[in-house]
This record gives sequence, structure tokens and C-alpha cells, in this order.
Amino acid sequence: MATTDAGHSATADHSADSHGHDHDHPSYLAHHFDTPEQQFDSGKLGMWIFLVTEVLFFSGMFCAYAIYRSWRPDVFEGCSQFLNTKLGAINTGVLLFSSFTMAWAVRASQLEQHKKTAALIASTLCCAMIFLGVKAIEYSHKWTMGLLPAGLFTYDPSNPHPVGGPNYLAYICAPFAVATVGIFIWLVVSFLRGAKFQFECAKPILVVFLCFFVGVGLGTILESGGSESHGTEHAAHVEGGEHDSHAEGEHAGEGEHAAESHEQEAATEETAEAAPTEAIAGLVAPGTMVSSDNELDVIKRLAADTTNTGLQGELAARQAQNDMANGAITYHVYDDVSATVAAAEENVMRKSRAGVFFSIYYCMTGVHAIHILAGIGVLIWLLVRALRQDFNKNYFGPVDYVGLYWHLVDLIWIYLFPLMYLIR
Amino acid sequence: MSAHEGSREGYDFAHPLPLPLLFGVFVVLTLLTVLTVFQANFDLGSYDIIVVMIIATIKAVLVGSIFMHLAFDKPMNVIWFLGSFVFVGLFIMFTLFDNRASQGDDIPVTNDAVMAAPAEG
Amino acid sequence: MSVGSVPAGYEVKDPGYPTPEENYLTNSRGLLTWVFTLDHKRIGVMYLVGVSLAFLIAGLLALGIRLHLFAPDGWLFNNEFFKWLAPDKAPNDIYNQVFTLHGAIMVFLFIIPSIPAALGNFLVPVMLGAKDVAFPRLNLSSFFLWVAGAVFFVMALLASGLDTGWTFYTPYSTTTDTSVILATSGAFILGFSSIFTGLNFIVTINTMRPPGMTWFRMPLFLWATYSTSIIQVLATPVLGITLLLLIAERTMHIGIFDPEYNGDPVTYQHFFWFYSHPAVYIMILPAFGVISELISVHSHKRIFGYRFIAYSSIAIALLGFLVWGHHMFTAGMGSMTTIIFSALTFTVSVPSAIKVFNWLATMYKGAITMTTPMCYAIAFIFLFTIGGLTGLHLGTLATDMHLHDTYFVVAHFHYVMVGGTLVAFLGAVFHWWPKMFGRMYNELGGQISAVIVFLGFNLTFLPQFVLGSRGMPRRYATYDPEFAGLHAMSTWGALLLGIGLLVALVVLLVSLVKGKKAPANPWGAATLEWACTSPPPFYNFERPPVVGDPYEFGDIQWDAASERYVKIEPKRETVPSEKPAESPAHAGE
Amino acid sequence: MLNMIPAAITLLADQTESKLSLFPKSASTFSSDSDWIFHFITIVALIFFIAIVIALFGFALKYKKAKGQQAESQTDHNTTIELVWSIGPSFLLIVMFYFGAQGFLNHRTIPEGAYDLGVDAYKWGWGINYGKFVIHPELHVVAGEPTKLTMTSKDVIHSLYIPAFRVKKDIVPGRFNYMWFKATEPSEKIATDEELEQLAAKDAETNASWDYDARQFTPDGYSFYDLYCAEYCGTNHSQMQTVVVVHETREDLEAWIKKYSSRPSTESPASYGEKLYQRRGCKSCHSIDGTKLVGPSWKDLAGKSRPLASGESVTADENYLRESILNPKAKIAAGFQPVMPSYKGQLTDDDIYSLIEYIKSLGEAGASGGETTAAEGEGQPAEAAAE
Repeated sequence: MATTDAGHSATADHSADSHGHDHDHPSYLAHHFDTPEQQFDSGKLGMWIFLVTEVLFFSGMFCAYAIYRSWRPDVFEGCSQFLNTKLGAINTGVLLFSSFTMAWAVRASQLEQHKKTAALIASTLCCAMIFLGVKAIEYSHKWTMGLLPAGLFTYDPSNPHPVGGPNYLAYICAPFAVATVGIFIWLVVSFLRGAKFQFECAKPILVVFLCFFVGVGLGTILESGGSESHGTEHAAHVEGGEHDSHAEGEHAGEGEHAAESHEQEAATEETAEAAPTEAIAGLVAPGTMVSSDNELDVIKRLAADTTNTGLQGELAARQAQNDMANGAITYHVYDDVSATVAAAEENVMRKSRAGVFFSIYYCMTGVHAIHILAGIGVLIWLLVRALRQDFNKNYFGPVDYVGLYWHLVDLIWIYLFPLMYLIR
Repeated sequence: MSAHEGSREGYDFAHPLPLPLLFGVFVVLTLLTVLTVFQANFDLGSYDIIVVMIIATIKAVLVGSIFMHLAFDKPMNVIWFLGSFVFVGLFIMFTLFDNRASQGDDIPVTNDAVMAAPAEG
Repeated sequence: MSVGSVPAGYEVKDPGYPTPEENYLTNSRGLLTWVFTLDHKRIGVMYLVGVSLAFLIAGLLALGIRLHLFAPDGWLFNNEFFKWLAPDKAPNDIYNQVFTLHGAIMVFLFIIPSIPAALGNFLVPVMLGAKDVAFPRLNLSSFFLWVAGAVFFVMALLASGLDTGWTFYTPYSTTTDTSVILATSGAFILGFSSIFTGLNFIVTINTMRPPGMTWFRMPLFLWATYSTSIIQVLATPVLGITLLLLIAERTMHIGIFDPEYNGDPVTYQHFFWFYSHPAVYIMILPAFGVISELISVHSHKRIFGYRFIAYSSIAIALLGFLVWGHHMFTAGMGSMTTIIFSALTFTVSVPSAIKVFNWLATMYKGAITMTTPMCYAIAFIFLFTIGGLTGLHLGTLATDMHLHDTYFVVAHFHYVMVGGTLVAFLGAVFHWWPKMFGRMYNELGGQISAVIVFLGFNLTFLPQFVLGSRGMPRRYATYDPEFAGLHAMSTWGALLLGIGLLVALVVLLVSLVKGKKAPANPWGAATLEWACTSPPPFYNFERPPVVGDPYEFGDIQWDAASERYVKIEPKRETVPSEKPAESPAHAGE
Repeated sequence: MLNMIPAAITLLADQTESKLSLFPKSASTFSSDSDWIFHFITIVALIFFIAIVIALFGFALKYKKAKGQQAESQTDHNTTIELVWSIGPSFLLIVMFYFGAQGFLNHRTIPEGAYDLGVDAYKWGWGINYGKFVIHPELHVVAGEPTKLTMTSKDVIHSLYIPAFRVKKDIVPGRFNYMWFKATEPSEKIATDEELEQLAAKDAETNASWDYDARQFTPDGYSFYDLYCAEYCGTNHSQMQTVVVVHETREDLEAWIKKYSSRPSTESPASYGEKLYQRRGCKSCHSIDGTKLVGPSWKDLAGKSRPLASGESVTADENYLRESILNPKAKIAAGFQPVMPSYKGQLTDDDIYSLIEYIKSLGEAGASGGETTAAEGEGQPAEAAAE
């Protein structure tokens, strides 16, 4: 959108422009506008309306979230435990800071502080990259564990960290690494050729891309630290916040293996301890629900809690089985879905249950990440223009519009974070 | 460009926000984030979602009104942006209402909660 | 006072500038100047060509549908030719693909962009008195997105077709082996095209109005366009995310819409209709705008109840968001939701009724000239009234239980979409044709086309109401013999309708070659687009236009001598006419 | 005052029998409700429509003027009259809404003790479940007694639509969908048994399926009402039709059900076994072409040695098959879950015998023949009904 207001109005015919108007039109003012203010207002309203479409675009996923959470609160609560709150919180902070630098950049461009504008845009970009780096850790970790959308869901609590799978983190990092190397080459070449402006552009962009790896590093540290604390203290959530922070310090250097043990632990744990653990175990442990009477009693007891719709479903399926055996009308509901008994026991793993949470998680955070990527693209364009000192107090529209977009991306994350990570 | 500066109509419309205000907002936002993470450790039951959403909304209002300078913007922009949330609300409310309502209604949703009310043979 | 004379004390107002030699069609030449043009008028013309082609294709598909339904066991697609064309497809499959593509192409490629994008692009800035839309490049990109969307649809057609119905209902769309992903990607892209067009018009109308053009001096077509744009930017994104989730569902089985993975198909329907019901108003609201202009101009009378019509457009746009559930009355929504949606559905009929009454009141005591656009406008009111009133049967819950998903629904929405939007589109094309291309068409030919279209349309779709109430379900490739008579009648009607549309096309195309040169204001209209020459110059207005009342016909006079409408003004001794006080001095003179 | 409307309109709805009628025969308690509301709306709409059209064409003729003349008036608004025509018709809308919603709530309020039937919709046919594992494509109900349908779909969305009853409900996979109605007009028996036998014999000769549309009565000789699928569901959507037969008494219906719950003496056990396989849901878990479904395939099953979950193995002879039907959990085939319900008391000895004969026939060379017939039966419910 912002591109439409760029200074050069490439009209098909400039001759018409040449009579009468020229003295009135600075180079940054498109031919069909009368004043810079009109141009700015048009662009701004256009941007706001674009943000409106973005809000409604995301609303579809928030709606899906609301529906499925209201249907299966237990699944959402259980699955939310797999998300690392600390990584989410750090990312929230990073995004908030980037929003702040962006807002500052708008101010700087309005005040015609060109250097400051460029620096602030670059730091916004760095934050965006750190965000993506942390996200890369989060995603690759879950992909390795098989915590994927319903159709691909392969998580197996008895073997949460299957070895020998593809190294997803490498796949995610590869394009960024290639880009970083490319920019480095560009930097060197432009330096050698003495292309000063290009060199000036390449410098901050290289820093920006390196920040992605800072994010990856940060994510790795927090991931291991977070899981460690989670694993050892998983029932004591009350102390979580404080504990996490110093566990991070203590165990920062430790490898990921500590984390791995925890999942097994949780899965094999007796279900009586803490509610969240119960939910996970009930949800995913395959052996626990098969037909022994003891288990049935446990399920009955748990299902008495009305929020446990999943277990109620389990029970209902068993009921259906009994009824069928007693000669009632059988309903041939899609076999994999529910009513037939086959589904009840074969699919205790329930990719169709936990999978939906992760589907929504990936859809929401994924589309959000795509917006971040798009934002990075636009911000780099903005950075180059800022270095070129294109903006002045009558023409700072692009900075403002991109800023609005960036704040909206932040705004969406502000809601995503508690809805996804903080379910209790 | 500077030749066109001055008090001409249609120029000089920039409205830079004071830096302390921006920084203050950032600090408040960070504190609210810490707060929301912290409160997640307490089991507030069904109020949990309300508390979380209230904090998120305060943050959103801060970002919207200051960072996005909606508080100083033209009314049309404000109407459009806030209007969008009205429609999001309509969308989610109706859809959610239907999905919740149909559970208690004559169509039990059987995705998981199988209510295989069997008829008599 | 005799016809065609200037009343005493008045004089012809000189337009104030010489007729420019170049217009937007001739100011630059070559294909590339069109492809990369940023001129809203050229983009509008390209859209016009594009949507007409889409309409041609979808119209032929419609004829295919009707010809197949000529006999109870199917007729056209049982032909050997189709066995040769698609050896692995049963006649039923061909029929299913044809009705799906008919619907999808008509909706996404024709009706939604027809009036807003094609005519809107041409007219909005000119009517407003602006030089261009606010974002010319976005405008061009939205046209190319339209082209890209069309290409995706063609690819879907060539790959393995599409047989989901234009609604892409899950789980059918997640399990069928036709090219759902290509088609939904196409619709997704077209959604963006639609959003960008809407966004552009909103900003244009908000910020590009010249001095004097207040909100309530805007022609009603602009109000209608503004309302349409509101829907486009608010509803279309939801379609985008729905289709995106559908694609994800098909590729990754995310389990949101697909019951096989514990998703819920009714949720999909909610998502889909949250867009697609307002989309119905994207289709019909611009038609309302067009008819308001046509009725007023060709009755040479001030539009009756300007504010009511303007507000009712906005009201329809907003209320249109509250009624999507009426597409799902039998789908298994909760009782309470169903009843609420039914009640809201009735409210939306009120603003539509207001418009019809106001148009009639505008004709009352007017000076009606029965030109081709007026013929189409009258046909519109007739057909749209039927379409609107039969909506009451469908909004009423008890009767909808019987009528839902029958031919009654088919007839109802064709009365609104074809009898409404298409007829208004044709009327609009005939009305603004002289402005767009600077040529007058054969008036008699145009009127004949209007009559044939009107008769053919009624013959096609009136029987379908009866078919529906007798219980004929829609989307049936074959049907019970008791419905044969009415189906045959409908098919004959479709052929007649096709002939009518062909006549209209021939009349218009012939005019490009043989037509008389059009004057600036052939109809005696008062809106701004008629103040510039036909066709308009590249910059629309050589100088900022003087904004007047868009429906003030009192100072527009037929000048028999020069055979054109002229604007008159009270004689003034002192003020020289070539320098109106409102306009700044013009260097070019 | 509102209550008088139905009576007034019903007079109009009475001519539903005529060929020119707008509606199919009115055959349920919903029909009359729906029809008078329809007629009421139509009358209101017509009054408005005629007024609008008279004004439209009247003005167009009366105020037609030559080019260049001025309009007689330039009145641009009259708030009073505009408010009147904005608000006035709204009252009629409220009436329509009220009766529509009332009728709808009747559709949704299923009476206690309604006669319960299961409906299984699939691409592209219907299986009506009469309990005791009698599943038949035709819907048979009793006149004057509320009938409740509990509907499920295996694959995509279908919609059960009986025009004569004015009822329609989508069948959404993953959900149970309910519908009820009370039929009022019983079907007539319009063909004698001899005629039916002749027709059946003729069909058997030509290998044709029963043509409901041409004959206008069912293979049992009843007149019927059409039942359509109203939600688009793919290739043979338009063939996804069946019929509704309304019996006069519950006894008639039960007799009809009984007729379909035992083997006619003229039929071979194997072919009857195949029908049971189709009708009683065996096919949802057991394939006959070797595909592994929920349960083991029946192809090449009889007489072979079978590994069991317990590690032993057993020869799948008649005794084993019989035991597996009556007490499925006794011996579990390796690789399968013990999920099959017992059919004890649900199948007569003859049924079991027929099924076993059918399973045996699948083990022989004729297995492929069985497959073809099965596929046909699936695609064309009408044919299955004809048998």
C-alpha cells in the first residue's frame, strides 16, 4: 500500500502534468493530489482500512480458536502445556520493544532526524529478526516431537523425541543463512567498489540478518532452561514465574536432554497429581485407556467433571459399544470420528483432538509470522529510503504507514500470547 | 522542498509525539506483560480468560491510542478501525453462540462428546 | 415555452474551455500503454472487457446447464460429443462441473467486479470531480490480481475441473479429487482484488472530493459504491482466511472444517457465509446506485428522497452482516440462532423496499424519455421487486424448511442477481457507453435487446419458482418426469435470454464502428461526468469542476438547433461567461 | 386477530390436489402450516407487487415526454410519506416472522415417545434403520404417529427432504441430526401381489432395477412420496432419492419390517446373506475385497487358518464363524481390536446360516462376482429395494 505514495509518480503521460501544476508539486507529491496533507491523509486512511482488513482476516482464526476452545477446554489446556511460556513472553517483550522503536522512528522522521530514523528502523528490524529466531526454535522443537496439525500429528508420549527425523531447525535457518551470506558478500563488494550508499545500506541489513541467529541462540538457551524447570517442578506451577527466571540462569548451559526426560516423566506419571498433568496424560498416553475396568473407573470419575468433554466422549463411545452389543440401532458415523467403538480405542492418541489445537496454533502464529516476514520486507525498503533521506516533515507517510502495520502485528501478538501460551 | 515550507495550507501537518510518552507506554506495556505471565500461575478458574483478556485489551488500547496515535487521529480513521472490531465481535459472537447453543439444543455436537442416544430396536 | 428553446432571461453556459483534441483513449497508443496505465478510466475499460469475457464464458455454461436439463434424464451432456471430450466423466459429473463453474465464475469473476470495478473505476473519480483514484497503482494491481484470479480459475478448469459448487462446502471440498486448491487460490486472489478496489474507492471518496463536493452532494451511485466498498473491505478478508484454512485443510488436514479430523462443517458454513452473504450486497448495492442515476436522469426529475436512498445503502451494507445465517436454516444451527437470524433477515428487506418506493416516486410526474437505459431500469424494478418479495418466503422459517435448496431459491437469487445486477449492469453500460467510448448506439436496437432480455429472463426463471415450491431440489443433473414441462419452458427462456444479450452486445459493438459521435451530455444529466467531453480527457477535468447539485435538471435544456443538451444560466451582463468566478484563471486559455 | 389468518388462508391452500397447484400433495402436519404461511406471504407480496407494477408502467406511460420537456414537478422529498412506506410494511414482516418462527419451533420440538428410526445417508443412497438390524432404503412410517429420524452421514453433507411433508434437514457428518414429522395421509396399496410378482419376475429377467418413477408404486405395491437429497453431494446427487411409504397402522409397518427381516423361501442363502451384509452394517467393518477395515476382510476367509490375538490359530470353519457372530470377543483375530458387538438375538439361525454361506461364497472363484453385485447395490439403492 505504502508504495502507492512513493515520490515518483510514474504516470503514463507526464506532459499533462507539465502545464500549470508543476510549480505546486514537490517531487514527493503524486500528480493527482493537491497538497501533501491530502496525500498523507489518503495514504493514512488507506492504511487504516488495510489494517481493518487485517483485523478481519485474523478474526477468522480467533473465531475458530473460540469455537474449539469452548468445545474442548481440556484439550486446549493440556496442549497449551507444550508451549513454552518463557519463549512466548520473551517474544512479546521483543515485539513491544520493536513497536516502541517504530513509534520513535515515526517521530524522528517527522522531525527530519534522518540518521536516527534509519537507526530506529534498523533496530525495529533487529527485533523482528530476533522474534523469528525464537519462533524458529519453538517450531522446530515441536516439529521434531511430532506436535503437528491434526493430519500430520505424530506425537507419541512414550517416545516424545524420536531420533533420526529431519533437522527442522537447519531447514528453517538455511534461507536466513543464505541471505546473510549474500548480504555479507554484497557488503564486501560494495565496499571494494566504493559504492558508498550501497555499503551504507548493507551494513545495517547485515546486522539485521545476524539478529536472526541471536534469536535462535536466545531461543535455544531459554528452551532448554524452561523445559528443565518445567520438568522438575511441573506440579508446582505457582512458583513458576520466579523459578523459571533463575532456573534459566542455572541451567542455561545444559543440553536439551534434560528437557526430553521430562516429557516421558509426565506421560508415565500417575494421573492423580496435578490437574494439567492429568489432562496431558489422559489425553495422550495410549496405553492408559484401553479396556481394563480400573481405567474405566478412572475415566468415569474424571468425566464427572463437566469440562472434561474429551473423557465424556470416551465414555459415551463405550456406552455406544455396550448399546450396540445389546442390539440398539447402530449409527455408522464416520469410523474415525467418534461414535463407532473402533474410534474409541484405536485412536486414543487422538490426533484429531490435540491436533486441532496445534492446527490453530500453527495457523495463527504461522500467519502472524508471515506478517512479520512481510513487515521485514517493507521495513528494509523503508530503511533504504531512510538512508537516502527521502523523508521530511511533509512527507513521512511511508514511515507512518509501515509503523501502523507493525503496531498491528504487535497488537495481534498481544492477544495471541495469552490465548495460546497462558491457558490454565 | 524547503522552498515550500511555511504556513501554506496542506503543509506542516506532522504531529510528533513526545519521546517520554512513547517510552512510558513501552514501560507500562512491559509491566503488563510481566503481570499477565505472573497471573497465569494462579488458577482463577473461569475468570482466568477474562483477566487475561482485560490485560491484553489494556495493552492493545495503549498501543492503539499512543503508538498508532489513534488518540490524536482523524475521526474517520478511528471509526474505521474501531468499527472493524464491532464486526469481528459480531462474527465471533454469532458463530460461537450458535456452536454453543446447538450443543444444548436438539443437535448434540458429536465431534468428541458422542451422545449416541440409541433408539429402541 | 416551446421545446428546445432557451427561456427568456437565460443563456447557454459556455463550458469554459475548448474541447480537448485528445481523450483518454487516444492520448497514448500501443498495447503497453494500456497494460501499464494508471488511468482509472482505462483500467475501468479493461475491467469491462474482462468481466464481459467472464460473463460470456459463464453465460455459455449456464446455457449448457439449461440444455442438459431439457429432458428428465439429461440431454446435452449425454451427447456423444461429451463422451469424446471427457471420456472418463459421466454426464452427471460434467453437469456438476458446469454448474459449479457457472456459479463460481459468475460470482467471483463477473458479478462482484462488474459494476463496482468496471463501471466504478471509470465513474467514481469522474463523478466525484477528482483527477484519479487515490491509489492509481493499487488500482492497476487490483486489475492484474483479477486477471491472475481468472487464470487460476482457467487452470482449475483445465486441470481437473471443479465440482464442489461455488460454496466449496466441506467436507465435500476436502474429499473431492477435482482442483479445489487451484480454484480456491483463484478466489483468494480475487478477494484481494476486490479488497483493493474497495479500499481505493473509500479513500478516494473520503479524501479526493473537490471543494464543494459535500457528502450530500454526491451522486447516489457514489453512495452505493461507498457502501459496497465498506462490505468489500470488511467481509472479503474473512473469505480469504476461510479459503486459506480450506486449503490448509486439504493439504495438512488441520481438522477445523473436516469432520474426519473432528472439524465441523457447520463452522465452515458460518465462515463462508459471513463473507458470502454480504457479498450478495456487494453484487446488488452498486446496481441500486446505477438505477438511482438512471431513473432520475431519464425521468429528468430530481431523485425523490435522496437521503433515504443514501442512508438505506449504508443500512443495507451494515445489516447485511447480520443475516448470513439464513443460508443455514436447515443446516443444524441452534434454534435460537436460527430465529434471531430470521428476524434480522426481515429487517434487511426494509431498506430495499424504501429504494423501490423512492424510484417510483421519482418517476411520478417526471418527464420520462424511454431510452434504452430507462427500459433496462424499468425492467430492473420489475424483476428486482419479484426477487425481493420472494425473499420473504425464504426468510420465513416455516416455509424455508420446504423451499431451502430447491429451485425456488435458484429462481429467487437469479431474480436478484440477473434480473437485478445484470440488468442494471446492462442499463449502466448503455447509459455510460457514450461517455466511455464517445459513440451513440442504435437506440431501437438497444430497446429491442431490453425487451428480449426481459421476456427471456422471466420465461427462464418464473417457472423455477413453481418447480421449487413443488419440491424440485437444486443442483440436480436429472429429475423426476413430473417436472419436465416447467424445465423445458425454462430452457426455452434461457435461449431467448441468450438472444437478447447477444443483441445487446451486437448493438454496442456496432456502435463503436458506425455510431454517431456522442455529445458531452446526451441524456441531459446533471452529474459531473457529463460535464467533461465524451470520451473524457486524460485528466478528466481541465480545471477543477464546478460542483453543483447532481440532480438539478432545471438548468439543463435541450437545444434543438445543435441537438444536444446545454447548461443554461441566468443572463449576466457583467461577468464574462468564459471566466466563471468559481474557477481559477487558466493558463492554457 | 393474528389467529384468524391461518383459517382464512387455509381455504386457498385447499386446492393442493390440482395439477396446477404450487405444491406437492400435503401429507404431514407441517404441510398445512407451511402452506398457509406461504400463501399468506404470496398474497401480501402480490398486493405490493401489483401496486408497484401498476405504478411503474403507469408512470412510464403517463409521464412519457418528448426529449427536451421539463418534468412537471421537482419534489425531492416528503419525509412523512417516506416514513410511512418505510415503517408501514414492517408490521407485515413481523407477522410473517412470527408465524414462520412458530412453525419452525414445531419442527424443532420433537414430541416425546415419537417412533424412532435411524437414517444413514451416504454417497449416494439412504439406509433407514428400523432397529433389529433391519436396514432398508425405503422410509416406512405410520400415519398419525410422530416419527423421529436420527440421521448420520458417513461422508459428506446430505439433506433429507420430503416435499410432501415440507420437511428438510441437513445431515452433517460428525453430528447427529434430528428431524420429526407426523404423516397424515397413508399410502395406498395400488398394486396386487400378483402384479408385483409379475413385475419382479420381469425385472429379474431383464436385470432391471425397480423403476419407481414409471410405476408410481413401490415393490410392495404402495403409493409413495418422494424423498430427495437436497444438499449437493457429488456425482449421483440427483439419483440420491428414495421413497416414503406411510402405513395406516403400526401393525402394517411391523409386518413390513418383519417381511424384510427373514429370508424368502425362494432365495438362496448366499444371496440373502449378501443382502444382510449390505443391510445390517457388516460392510462398514468387513470388506469383501481384501481391504483391511475395522474388522478382517471376508474375502478368502472361510476354511482358512486364522492367527488369533492370543497367539493361537484357528480354522475359520462354520463353527468359528458362528461363534464370531454371536460372541465376537471369544476369539479375536490377530491385528484387530475386540470391538464387534454381539449379534446374539439379532439374527435368526437362518440369517447366520445365510451369512456363513455368503462368506463361503467369497472364498471361492465367485468372489469377484460378489464384489460387483455389492458395488452395484451400493450405488443404486433403488435396486437393493427392488430385490
